[in-house]
Amino acid sequence: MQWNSVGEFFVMGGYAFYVWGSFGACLLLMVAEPLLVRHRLSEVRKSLFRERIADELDLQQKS
Amino acid sequence: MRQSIIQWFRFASPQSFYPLAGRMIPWFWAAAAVFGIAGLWLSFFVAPTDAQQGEGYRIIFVHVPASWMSMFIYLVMAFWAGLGLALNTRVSGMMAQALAPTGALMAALSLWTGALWGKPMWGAWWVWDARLTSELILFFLYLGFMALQAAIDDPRRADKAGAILALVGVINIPIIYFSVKWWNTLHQGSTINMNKAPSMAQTMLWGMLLMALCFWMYSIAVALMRVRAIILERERHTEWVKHAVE
Amino acid sequence: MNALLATVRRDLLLALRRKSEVLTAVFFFVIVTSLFPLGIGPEPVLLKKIAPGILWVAALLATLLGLPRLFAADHVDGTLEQMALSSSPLGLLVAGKILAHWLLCGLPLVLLAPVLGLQFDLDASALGILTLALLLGTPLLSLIGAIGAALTLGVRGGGVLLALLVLPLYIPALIFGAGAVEAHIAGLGAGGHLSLLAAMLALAVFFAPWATTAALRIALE
Amino acid sequence: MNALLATVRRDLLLALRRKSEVLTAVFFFVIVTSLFPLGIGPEPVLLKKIAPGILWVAALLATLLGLPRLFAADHVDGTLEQMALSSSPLGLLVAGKILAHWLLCGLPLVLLAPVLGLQFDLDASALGILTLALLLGTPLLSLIGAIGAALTLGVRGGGVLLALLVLPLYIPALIFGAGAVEAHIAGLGAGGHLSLLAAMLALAVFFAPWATTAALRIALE
Amino acid sequence: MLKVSGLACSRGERRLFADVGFSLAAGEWLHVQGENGAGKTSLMRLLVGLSPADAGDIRWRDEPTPSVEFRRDLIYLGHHAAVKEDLTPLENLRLAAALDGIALDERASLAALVRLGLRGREDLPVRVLSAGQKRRVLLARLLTRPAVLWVLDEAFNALDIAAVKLLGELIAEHLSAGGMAVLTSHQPLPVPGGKTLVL
Amino acid sequence: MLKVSGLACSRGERRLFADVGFSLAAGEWLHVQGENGAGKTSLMRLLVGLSPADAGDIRWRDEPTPSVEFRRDLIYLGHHAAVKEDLTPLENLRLAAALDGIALDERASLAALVRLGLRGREDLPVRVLSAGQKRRVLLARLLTRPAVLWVLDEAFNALDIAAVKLLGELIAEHLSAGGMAVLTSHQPLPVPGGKTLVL
Ligand code: HEM
Ligand SMILES: Nc1ncnc2c1ncn2[C@@H]1O[C@H](COP(=O)(O)OP(=O)(O)OP(=O)(O)O)[C@@H](O)[C@H]1O
Ligand SMILES: Nc1ncnc2c1ncn2[C@@H]1O[C@H](COP(=O)(O)OP(=O)(O)OP(=O)(O)O)[C@@H](O)[C@H]1O
Ligand SMILES: [Mg+2]
Ligand SMILES: [Mg+2]
Repeated sequence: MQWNSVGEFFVMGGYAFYVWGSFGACLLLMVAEPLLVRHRLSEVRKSLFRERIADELDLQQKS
Repeated sequence: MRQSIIQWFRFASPQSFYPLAGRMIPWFWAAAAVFGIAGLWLSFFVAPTDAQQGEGYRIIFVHVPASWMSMFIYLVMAFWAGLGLALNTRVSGMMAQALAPTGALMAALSLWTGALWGKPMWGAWWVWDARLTSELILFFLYLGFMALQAAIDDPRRADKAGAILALVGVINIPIIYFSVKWWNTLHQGSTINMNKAPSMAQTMLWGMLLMALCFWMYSIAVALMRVRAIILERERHTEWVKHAVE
Repeated sequence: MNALLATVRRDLLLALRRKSEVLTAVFFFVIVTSLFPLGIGPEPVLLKKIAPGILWVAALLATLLGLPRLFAADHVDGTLEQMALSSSPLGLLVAGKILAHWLLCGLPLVLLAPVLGLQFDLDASALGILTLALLLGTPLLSLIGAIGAALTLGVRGGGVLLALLVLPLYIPALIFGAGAVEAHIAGLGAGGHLSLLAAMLALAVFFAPWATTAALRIALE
Repeated sequence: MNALLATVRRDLLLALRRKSEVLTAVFFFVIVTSLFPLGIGPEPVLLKKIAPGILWVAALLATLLGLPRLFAADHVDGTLEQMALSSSPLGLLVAGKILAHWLLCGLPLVLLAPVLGLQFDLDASALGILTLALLLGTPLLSLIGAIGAALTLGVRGGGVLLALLVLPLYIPALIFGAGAVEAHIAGLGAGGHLSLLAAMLALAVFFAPWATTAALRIALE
Repeated sequence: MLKVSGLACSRGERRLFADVGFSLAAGEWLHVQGENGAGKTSLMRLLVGLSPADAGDIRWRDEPTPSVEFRRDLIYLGHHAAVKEDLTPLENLRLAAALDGIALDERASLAALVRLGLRGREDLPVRVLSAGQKRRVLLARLLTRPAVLWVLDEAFNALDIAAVKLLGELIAEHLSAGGMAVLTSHQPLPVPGGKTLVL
Repeated sequence: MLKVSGLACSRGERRLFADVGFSLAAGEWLHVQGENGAGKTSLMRLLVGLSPADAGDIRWRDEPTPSVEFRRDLIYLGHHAAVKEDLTPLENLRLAAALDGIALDERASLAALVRLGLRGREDLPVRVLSAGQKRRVLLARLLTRPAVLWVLDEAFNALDIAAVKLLGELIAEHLSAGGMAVLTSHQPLPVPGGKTLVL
């Protein structure tokens, strides 16, 4: 272990901006992407669900 | 033999693939998390400070995996696209479409982390080096693929057109890589040379490998999630989809 | 005024519908600026020197590329006829279309230019001048381009003819625009160049929509 | 083979009928190459250095400008359907169209390049290499471009999307093409670059018409 | 209210027609007839002011045309589809209304589309519609935009039997509400009465 | 000679038709009917091989289509004009023939144009012709290119009464010479006999 304190860890030997900029961007995008995909998935599911209800209502009306 | 392979792909219908993907996703997420935690531990707490680059070199632990994945995903995408074109299987096109954004993301990360690395090491955000340039072009190829698919609204046509583009691109990637390499090294040596990775400590290598595995698992998981969404969107009027969703 | 906004909204909607369209003008700009280093070679000093010229020429070409479609689609499918017959004055509708063109093809370039400037290693103040010059210059390009687009409308295969007509008119914008950045880098101050650009823009805002409308009426006859 | 020639003849006739079209690709080339000295400033040494790159980028953009029209007109008015139903194989007709495109948009650039090179103070042997490189490179540009044009065919507003698809694929041609001249000027000999260009051309002659035909069939579905 | 006199038109060196005159009052309509190439379309374009006449006089409510007032009272539907293929029928209608400076609510535009038999196609891009459906989208403007004078060039083209009947009814309604119409068609028109002009 | 069975087609999520079958022998013709959007145009495009069918089988002289032979025997004229607006009718005809690999002399092409009533318009660019005249230029191909199977989608559109009669005669001649035809139209067709297919 080469860090003597938490502060030193965050300073990254003077390269904080570059190192945290890289890791931060990776973390941000790699968290955002699955969330966006999940949102897309749930949107489809919701609209499918709406459709099914509409179908059922149609059937009820007919009968 | 050939016949049976074709049969196998026919079986890989969206209907059977959808639940299968659903069952696999958690496992890939778990693997990504395990590899990621281990990799991060190695890269921040075990790997020693580099003699030349100080702590700045730690960017390598995300930069290299992102670069590798960006190139690898393109190959996989082109493979699926070609398969779809040749055998007319529906899932293949969807897989290709699902992979593209993740590939583009990896290319973008590679460019971003590379730029953040270049500034302290070379003193410039960007130089016109062979590797950098071909990665940039790869990024453009991804964007072109996605833009083309988005611009065609009949999914079957979009798949086929995208497949042709992906295949043309895959022929071109080696050509691009070598042309840029040549271009760069042939005449007056460029002012800055990408110094080969410093003699890598064993721990660094392990850290990089673990992170690469993490990125790999992540890519598979996200692509599978996206392909599920695409399946539902495209097959929304079939009976099985209506029953698949509660 | 309402009609102008309606036109802008309509054109933006149409562009969004063709999803890729909004982003691709921008990507064209990015790709063209990246082509030059590839053609010229990777020397940083050389690249820095020619950066303002290249960025301006690329902006100009990116604008140009969107121009043929400015009126063509509306002309072919008869919408332009309907606009000419609309109870709102044609001039307003045309102004709306030009504004929409700038929002789609000009503004993104302005926003992107600083990032691309980094590729060529320009410093912060030079990037500022570059952005300002483009902010004044790109509406000018859209306004002048609209006249050319309207003039070449009836003409088949007008895309290239359009370039021929419009490019010479773009030259002053190019010279003052790129000149502003170069003057700044050379330590001469960019004020003069920028105010000339602004003056040309003011002139064009007045006359270009009018000339465009006249040209369109001729094309419809 | 007859069908190929008939297609070439037909496309040339159509281009001639739109008179302006033949000359304007050339004028575009001329104007773009002349814009750079205006944007960059008149230093002869600098200009000479960037000349091959600029000429190549200009040639590339001039080719690109003509691409959207390669199949679009035939698609809109239904001629492409008729071609697909013709008893001659579609691949031949497509090859004919690509050839015609090169004759109209590529060949004139090759012929003109030496003259424009003079503007930049290139010497005779460099001009020779430039012309040779363009002679090998422009058909390559037409062939690759045709794939892009076919892929973006069904797609509205495809002009810019086309640029996005095609420009990255053009980069090897650009690098070797401009590189040949630069290597020659640097005294390194252009042979390697030129033979690579020729190899790529051979590859493209085989595969591009085939890919284009496949893309067209998809667009027609 | 519409008064045309002495109208002449030539194309190239060919004189298409000369000294054409007619007038329309509220509730009247004119059937312009003539074989292919007789000049029907050319006449209509003169009438609405899209191209200039060689000679003649067109007056709307005793004022010379083209005037803003005339444009406000006019709908012209030509050979062209004049619908955006990338947009849905609903969006097409709304945007056309916006250009005319008319506020058009969802309900009214939907009602117009349904009346024209486009139920279920409101949200498809026009590009994928059939030839007849495209024409119907165009015709829906007749319902969403109030106008006194309808100038319809071969509006019955590509329509099926039901749609032809429907359009006939629409025109009849329009006329009985005091409107006017100028129509061309090679088929007999399902609208009673009407003046005839043979070119 | 033309044998179609089990043809199915869907667009988007809409099934347009399924299990369509018919057969045509020499001298027979088929009238495809259906309201706007029923799928007539889609059927024709499947038939000639421009788009793939969901299911079904199309055979020409007992061979599966599309084949080069089938294409050689086929003329398909669709909604599109498929004429170059910048060229004259004469040039259009000649170039179309060249693409088909047919030698066409001046005399034959002029004769075809004259028969279709385009006398005096041979040397104008198609752009300036009237809507009906443009269609006639397209139809002239029926005379200059020998083919067994005519597939004509709404070929009677935009034509005046004389031209409708003429086209009817042309088709009748073609049939009596052993040809076949598949036609769509919303109007009654001036061709005697014929099978009917309602979508
Ligand atoms: C925007 C800038 C950059 C881009 C686009 C980029 C791109 C790439 C790519 C595509 C790879 C994978 C290549 C391969 O495995 O063959 C890679 C690997 C690598 N990059 Fe970068 N890079 C950039 C900047 C940098 C910088 C500034 C450094 C260090 C000073 C660097 C160091 C490395 C190292 C050490 C590897 C691993 C090499 C190997 O394992 O073969 N990169 N980069
Ligand atoms: N430059 C020209 N030289 C000679 N004749 C021309 C020229 N331009 C147009 N014409 C003729 O003018 C006429 C234009 O007719 P128009 O389009 O008004 O006919 P139409 O009555 O609407 O016919 P359709 O029933 O076919 O729609 C055509 O006969 C055309 O041939
Ligand atoms: N993506 C889609 N989703 C739903 N429906 C579609 C889609 N694409 C096309 N359609 C429908 O398919 C049909 C295509 O019809 P087609 O053009 O074959 O009709 P047609 O019988 O030729 O009609 P017309 O008489 O108007 O020419 C139309 O009803 C259209 O609305
Ligand atoms: Mg007409
Ligand atoms: Mg139809």
